[in-house]
Formats: sequence, structure tokens, C-alpha cells
Amino acid sequence: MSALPVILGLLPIAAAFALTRRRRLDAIIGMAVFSLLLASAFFLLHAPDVAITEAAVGAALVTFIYVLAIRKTGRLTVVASEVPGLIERAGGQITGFEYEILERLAGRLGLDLVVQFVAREEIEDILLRGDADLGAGGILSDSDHRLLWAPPHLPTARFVIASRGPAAAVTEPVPFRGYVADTIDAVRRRSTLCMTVDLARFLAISRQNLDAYDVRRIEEDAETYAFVLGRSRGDLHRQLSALIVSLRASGDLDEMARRHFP
Amino acid sequence: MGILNGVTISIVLFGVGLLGLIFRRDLVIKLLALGLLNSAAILCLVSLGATPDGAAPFLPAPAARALVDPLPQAVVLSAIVINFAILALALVFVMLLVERYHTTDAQRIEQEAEAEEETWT
Amino acid sequence: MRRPRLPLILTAVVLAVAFCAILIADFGFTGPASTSVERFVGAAERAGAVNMVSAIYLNVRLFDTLLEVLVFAVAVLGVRFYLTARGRPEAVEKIPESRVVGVAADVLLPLILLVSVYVTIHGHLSPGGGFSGGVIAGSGLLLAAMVAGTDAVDRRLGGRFLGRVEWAALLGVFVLASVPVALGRTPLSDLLPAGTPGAIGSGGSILLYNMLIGLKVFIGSWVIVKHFVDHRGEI
Amino acid sequence: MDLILLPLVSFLAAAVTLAVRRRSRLISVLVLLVEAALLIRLGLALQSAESVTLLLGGWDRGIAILFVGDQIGMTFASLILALDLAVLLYTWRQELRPYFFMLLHLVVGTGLAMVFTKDLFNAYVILELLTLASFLLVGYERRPREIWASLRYLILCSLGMSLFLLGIAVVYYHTGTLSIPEIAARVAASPDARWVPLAASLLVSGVAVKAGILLFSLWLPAAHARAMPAVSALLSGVVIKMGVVELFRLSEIFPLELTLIVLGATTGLLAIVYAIQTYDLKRLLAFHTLSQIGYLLIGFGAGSEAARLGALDYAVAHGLFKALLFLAAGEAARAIGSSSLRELVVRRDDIPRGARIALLIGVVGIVGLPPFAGFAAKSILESGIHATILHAAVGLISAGTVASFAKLLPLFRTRSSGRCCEWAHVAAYGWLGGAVLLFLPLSATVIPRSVLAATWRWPAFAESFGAILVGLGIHRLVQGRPLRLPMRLFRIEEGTMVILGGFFLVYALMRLA
Repeated sequence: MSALPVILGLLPIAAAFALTRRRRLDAIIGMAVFSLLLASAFFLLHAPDVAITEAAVGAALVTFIYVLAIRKTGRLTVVASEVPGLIERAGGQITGFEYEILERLAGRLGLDLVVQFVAREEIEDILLRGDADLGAGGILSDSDHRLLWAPPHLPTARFVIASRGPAAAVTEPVPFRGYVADTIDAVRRRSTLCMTVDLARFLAISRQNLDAYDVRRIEEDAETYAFVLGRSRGDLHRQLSALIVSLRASGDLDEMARRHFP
Repeated sequence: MGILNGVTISIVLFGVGLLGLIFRRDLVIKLLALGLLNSAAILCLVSLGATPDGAAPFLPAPAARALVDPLPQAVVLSAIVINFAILALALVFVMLLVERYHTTDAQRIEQEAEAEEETWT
Repeated sequence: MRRPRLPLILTAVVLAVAFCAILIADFGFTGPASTSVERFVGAAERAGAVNMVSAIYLNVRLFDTLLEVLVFAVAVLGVRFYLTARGRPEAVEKIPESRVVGVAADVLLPLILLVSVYVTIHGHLSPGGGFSGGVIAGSGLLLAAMVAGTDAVDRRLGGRFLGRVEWAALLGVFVLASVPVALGRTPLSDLLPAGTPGAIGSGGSILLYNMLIGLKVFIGSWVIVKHFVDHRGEI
Repeated sequence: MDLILLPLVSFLAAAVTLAVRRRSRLISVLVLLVEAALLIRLGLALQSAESVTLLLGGWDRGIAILFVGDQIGMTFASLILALDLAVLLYTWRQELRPYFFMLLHLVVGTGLAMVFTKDLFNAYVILELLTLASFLLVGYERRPREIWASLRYLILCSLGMSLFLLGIAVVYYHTGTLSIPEIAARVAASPDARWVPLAASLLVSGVAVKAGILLFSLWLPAAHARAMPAVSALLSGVVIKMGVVELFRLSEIFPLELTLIVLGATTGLLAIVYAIQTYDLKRLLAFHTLSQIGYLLIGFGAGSEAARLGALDYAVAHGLFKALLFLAAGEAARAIGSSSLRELVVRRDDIPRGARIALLIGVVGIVGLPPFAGFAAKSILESGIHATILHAAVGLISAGTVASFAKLLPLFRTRSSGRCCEWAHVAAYGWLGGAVLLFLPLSATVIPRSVLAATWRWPAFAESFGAILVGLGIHRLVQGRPLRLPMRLFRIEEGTMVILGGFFLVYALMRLA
């Protein structure tokens, strides 16, 4: 009867091991091992009926359905703020220029692409915490050193939006780099303004009523969009960089840009 | 029986399960922790009447050794099945949630669900 | 979406540890309980079952067991209701087959089914019973499904007919349980003779219950496994 | 014998419904008729005896599952059947699968088993079956938010039931039986044993999760508000009440008076705060249900016979008018396309006539306007309470009820008679509404005249009108001043910790008592 204390002692260790696993498959297998140990403990506690049931139900059937239910392939988790043309929801699907690049990346790596839409200001926090692999959605290349930046994939055009009327004529355009939602809000409030915005913000704004404003495009490409990655995603960063470089070299990138921004 | 008796171990297991339920954000692992809670309670019941030198509850009773109390063993069978039913149904619901929210992270689902909801206060 | 903050973590850990401490301190566990087993020996002798657990499970506390069968039925029903409605992916590809699995299925499956039948009909004599027997057989079919695909297994078993049998078995359990009331006897008592302990025909209705429950659980667990195979990898 | 037949008939019907797969509605009606007949026979048997006992399978006391039919059981069983009829009527014209009817049978059957069983483990299995059946009912329409609400419901309930199972282990280790009267005898023999408070707090906190006691059941309003109307009515009328029944049974074992009063008062007051601040009709009803559970617990904890009878009476009254409100609110919300009170008030002319009248009757019942349901039950309950502080708590809850339902008053300020509604719904409203309006004569058949007399004295009237006035005042005061109430508590993580905290609270109270 010396086996019983050993098995009983192993039980909490097995349970704690299973529940601290990062991968779900490991956790499920860990719990299956726990159930087997539990069944043998029942047997040694003179409860053969319970042991058989626990082994058949707890160790076998539960494990089967959990293993079947979970996805074996990994995921590429992307957090993005919704930007028309770049990455947006349309009729239950996600489309856009950036989304197409991401799809190619996921396909190349054999991962399932999962996009979660969040507010623009949350993206950095989420990446820093490591809750997602990659950030997208018209992010202007920046020098935030806490994060990794992929090579730029799209130059932004610049647009000047100015209120009509005498007040606007004298005002110099100020660059407006607020978040997309703030920009839209400013236009919706029809406040008097004169600002330059980048392509993503312009596309978002252009769904609003722009009657009250003069809009003009400046042909000067100062800034670019890029994907942003968490500091620990070095390998992913390399893969993404290689992909963008090869896309640009083959001309696919230009073709895609023409398709999404006629 | 020292510290390594079934009852003490089952209580420790219950504690582990509680921590798992609180700290793991992945719903699948939350469910595994829930299963652990139930298994802990089951182990507790089974170990109540267990003696190292007892005999499994089958007739005729052996003369030398005492039989183990069969009642906890009988009721525990129901508890195991109930545990399975809960785990299977909950898993199906997680699958339905994943279809809509594309994640098994409880907090993220919570946020999305809250965002969808009209303000009600 | 923040990580749990320190006070929260501390609260949770303190709560859980305090909970365990109170439980261990106040449980008052000092070795095995001094409950008398005699009453159950008497009960098992009256029921005619060698396995005292099954005498309690299917005779003394039959009502618990009836409810438990219902719980399982509800689980099967829920899985079927929610997963069928989602529609299955058009082409459910077979689980990649390997030679090992093929051979294992050929050799193991008959063995598994044999064991499950034994476990079921010997429930009143040896450890086991309808429930574990049914689950063993039902999940054993997973092996077959891995080789031939769920549809083939389902066809082989008789598809729609199977559903009928499942509910007929459930109905059978409840009709069997209602017979004593209909005849004006004590509700949920056993009408069949106890027989000679140890013989296969002993134990009154326990054998019947075990067979009905075994059938129901076998089909039920196959249905669950089948649906999960069809919808695998969705989380 | 009728005791076990009542649930068995329902379970048989559930199996038949699935095996046959058609004429589900007819089967339900037949079953309801049979059960009503059985219940009446049981009621007649109870006229001559205090209680009816049944040992299942004819086994000895102590090892058999014990069923006892007593006043509590009778009362709740009648409520269950009344609500079953209402749900059947309400859904008469709806396209529903056999699956729905099977779950309905299961909820009714488990309810009927729950009210009679006096066995701890049997209660565990019943509660689990009830949890699963109602879990599937909540998610019946398969919308993601319902699914999420129902998953939280399942996880937290199942945590509660694990606590309950541990409690069973403690009890069985020390008493060697699962039958409630036997355990009560053992506890009475050694009331100071250390395991008693532990077992009591495990069992009570486990059941409390199901019973909708606020500390334990913060998740519950979400689940209730999301279900379809008939299901909401059933959840708040039957499913929650079953947890309360088990609490009453536990109070036969342990000295729970103090615990019940404290839990009841906190539940009542906290839930009413949430109810006042909620501007979603279905959520309002759900929160309000929790506050009414507080009433029941206070009534049972107060210890006097009149308070106990009042609590039982109130359980029935609440089941009736809350079901009425949920059904009518469901129809109104569907006509308007939203259950937000602001929307409802703005488009109040579009609410069908029947639903509006039903809502009015429900409100009249719920605020305790004499001489309707709420008033009758409340005044009996209050006549049995002697401590001033409890009186104050009960009064506050009543006033809060008025304050939270005063928000509905603008709905009735309309000239348009509204379009007519479905006869099926009207039948359901008529059944429940009639019971609410005629509650006083109905309860006279059950409650002794001496107790009932308490309702016809002027203090009861004064108290009732006072509560209404104070409530309207509170409504004036808080209107348009939203309060930020903590909502994080509705998550699984925090919910788990709150349940643990509740366990410690009950434990402390048990050690104090």
C-alpha cells in the first residue's frame, strides 16, 4: 500500500503542471495524465467502480473531445484599428490592402490569421504585453523604441482640409496626427479647421459630409505606413520584412495598392 | 495517515482549481480548472471511508478485513457523469463564442460583449 | 484588458489559501469514517447484487441514477442541437490515417467492444456497469472513425435508426422505473427476484437497467464524439 | 406515492417528447393536467396530516432517498405548475422544437422533485440537472451574447455545486447519512462541533449561487435578461426559487437564522440599488428578482410562524407577478425592438394593448398596492417580524421596489389604445393577472384566518401607502442622477472571488451564531 501516498502526492503536482501550461494542448494532456493518476488513486482507495468510470469518462472521453475541439495549428494574432481601404470589416469579412499582406504572411507561415479590432491607442499596450503578434491599421512609422517596426509598405498621400470661407484662407495648415476617431469627430462637429492628414485618416473622413471644406492633395510623400511588432517577435519581424521586400521587388505591392486605392 | 491523505490532497486540489479558474484567461483552461474542482470534491468523498487495509465493497465480505463504505462510491459515479456533461456542453458553447469573437480569451470576449451592448445604466 | 493588478492577485491568492486552510482545519478528518457498513451489506443482500456499489447505484438510490441519465441525455441533446445547427464544414477531411491506427483499429476495436459488453452485463457482479461500458464502447468507435470517417461508421451503425434506439432506451429506463408505481407497489422498488448472488441472472432489475443505460450511453457518447470529430479544430 | 409520481410523469414526458418528436404541445398539456390532478390529491391528503413521507424503493430510513410533502413543497409545486401553464399558453402560437418542450419538462420535473426531496445528494443531482436544463434554455436562441451570459451562468453555478459537494462530504463523514432529518438529529446532538459551521457555510454558499443571493449571483441578471421571455419567466419563477427551497431545507439542519437575515438584507438592499439605477426593462426585472429573494430569506430567518407563512405566500406572489411582467415586457420589447426604457417610453403607443395592461397589473402587484398580491403577502410577512431593524430593512426594500418601478409609469400615459395582440399572450396574461388580482381570496384557502387577519388592519395599509410615497420620493430624487455602480463584478474572475468572499461571510456568521 505504499503506492497510494506517492500517487496522492503526485496529484496536486500534475494538476498545477497542467493548469500552468501556456499551450492548450499541453494543458489538456496534462489533465488527462491527472485523470489517470486520479483513477489509479481510486483503485488503491478500494473504489474500483469509481476508478473505471473516471478512467473511461474523465481520462478518455473528456480528453478526446477537448483535443478534437482545439486547433492544432498556431495563430497569427493581429490587433488593428479599422481603417477603410487598409483593413476594414465589410459584410462579415475583412478586406483591405494591409489585410492582404497579412494573409500572405499567414499563408507562408502556415498559421491561421486572427484579426481583432481595437481602438488605435490600445495597440501599443497590447503588443507590449505580448497579447498579440502584430499591430496594423494605418500606423505611421514611428520611432517608438519599445517596439519593432517592419519596413514601410505604403507611402501616404497628404491632404489638406480647410474650412471654406474667409477665415480659412489666412490659416496655415497644421499637421493633424490625432487618432482616426478624433479626426472624424472634428469633421463631424464641423469645427473651423485647416489641417493636413494622411491617407488613412483622409479615407476615413471622406465618408463624412465634406461640403463645408476645401480638400486638396499635396504631392509630397513624407511619411509611410508600417506594421508594428512586439519586441520579442524577432523571427516574425524577419519573415515579414522578407515578404514586404519580395513583394515590392516583384511589383505585387504596387498592383495591390492600385487595386485598393483606384 | 499523515498529511498525504485523500481529504487533505483533495482540498489542496480544490485550491489549485480555484486559482486556475481565476488566473487563466483562456476559456478552455478555465473549463479544465472547473473540471478539477469537481474531481477534487469527488476524491474527497471517495477518501472518506478508505482504509489502507480495507476491502473493496463486494460480497461476501472477507472475514479479516473491513469493507469500505460503498455509499460515497455510488453517489460519486453520478457526480463524475455530471462533471462530464458540464464540460462537454461548456466546450460547445466556447466553440460558438469563438465563431463570433475569434478568441477564447475570457476578458476579451467580455469587452467585445460589453461594447456591443447598449448602455443600460 | 490589463493584466490582473497586484492587489487583485494578492486577494485571490489569500482567498484561496484561506479557504483551503479553513477546510483542512475544520474538516476534522481523523482516519476513515466510523460509519457502519452493515446496513449496506444488508441492502446488497436484499438486492441480490455482489457489487454493493451497483446495488446502491441502481436500487437503493435509483432516483439519483435516473436523474444522472437525464443529465447525460441533456448533454448529448445540447451538443447535437448546437453543433448540428452550425452546419458542418462542407468537406470534413478524414483524420490523417496512419498504418498504426489502421492496425490498431482492426485489432483493438473488437476487443474494446467486448470489454464494454462484459463491463456492462457484469455490472452487478464486478466493477463497472452500464455507464462505463457505454462510454468505453462509444469512445472506442473514435478509433473506427479515425480510419473510415464518421459518416461511414454512422452508416454502418444505421444512422437515423440509431437516434430512435437512443431515445427508446431512455424511455425504457423510465418505463421500467415507473412499473412498480403502475402496479401499486412502493415507487422505485425492485419487482424482480434477487436470485442467487453471483449468478448472471441475479440482482433483480440491475442487469436490465445496466443494459438499457449501457445502450443509451453508448449511442450518446458516439453522438458526442461524432459531432466533435466533424467540428474539430474550431477553437 | 404522489410525491414521486409528480416528477416521474414529467421525466417520462420528456423522454416521450424526444422519442415521438411530434405533438409535443399536446403531451405537455396532458402532463400538466395529470400533474394538477396529482397535486390536488396530495393537497387533500395534506389536509388531514402535517406531512406525507415516502421512502423511495421501500428501503430503511437513513439509506433510502427520503421524499416529504409538506407545506413548503405544496406551495412551490403549485407555483411551478401555474407558471408551466402560463408558459405553455404564452408560447402556444410560437414555432418551437420538441427540444424546447423536453427542456421545459425537465425544468418542471426537477422543480417538482426539488421541492419534495429531503436528501442532500439527491438535491445536488437535481440542482445540476436544473442548471443544465436552464443553461440550454437560456442559450436557446443561439445569439452570441446569450451564449456568453449562459456560459458564465454554467461556470459559476458549477463552481457553487462543487462547494456543495464538498459540504456533502463533510456532512457524510461526520454523520454517515444523507437524509436531512437524520443529519438534523445528529447536529442537534452536538451543536458545538467544529465541522458544523464549515459544512453549513459550504452547503449554503453552494446553494446561494443558484438561489440568486446577490453576493453570490452577480452574474445572474445578465443571464435572465438575455433569455427569451417565457424562459426568463421560468428562470425567475422556478429555477431561482429551487435554490431558495434548498436553503429552507438546510435551515432545518443548521441554525441559519442569522445567516439568512444578513444575506437577505444585503441581497435585498444591494439589488434594489442596482434595480433603481437600471434603465433596461428586462434587466430591471432581473435585478428586482434578486431583491425579492432578500424578502424571502428575511421572512424565513425571522423565525416566527407568520413570517414564514408570509415568505411562502410572497414566493408565490412574486413568482406570479414577475412572470407576468417578464412575459409582457418581452412582448413590448419585441414590438418596439428594444428593451431600453427610454425607447419604450418614446414609442409607448406601439406597445400592444394586452402587454400594456399586463404590465400595469404586474406593477400594481409588485409595488404592494392594497389589496393585490404584493400587498397581501408583504403584510403577512411583516406582521411576523418583530425586530425594528428588520422592519426598517423590509420597508426600505419595499420603497426601493416602488422607486425602481416608478420608471415604468410614463408607459401608461397614453391615449392610444394600442393595437390588439395575440390571443395566446392574452390568455397567459389573463391567467397570471387574474391570480395577481385575486391573490388575497386565493391565499385565504391556504393560510389560517388568524394570520390572514393581519392584512386587514390599518397599520398594514398605512405601511403600504407609506412605502409607495417614499418610493415615489426616491424616484424623484435619483431620476437623472446616474450612479456609477461596479460592473466588473459580473465577470467570471471577480465572480469566483466574490463567491469565495461570500463563503467567508457565511462562515463568520455561522461561527458567531
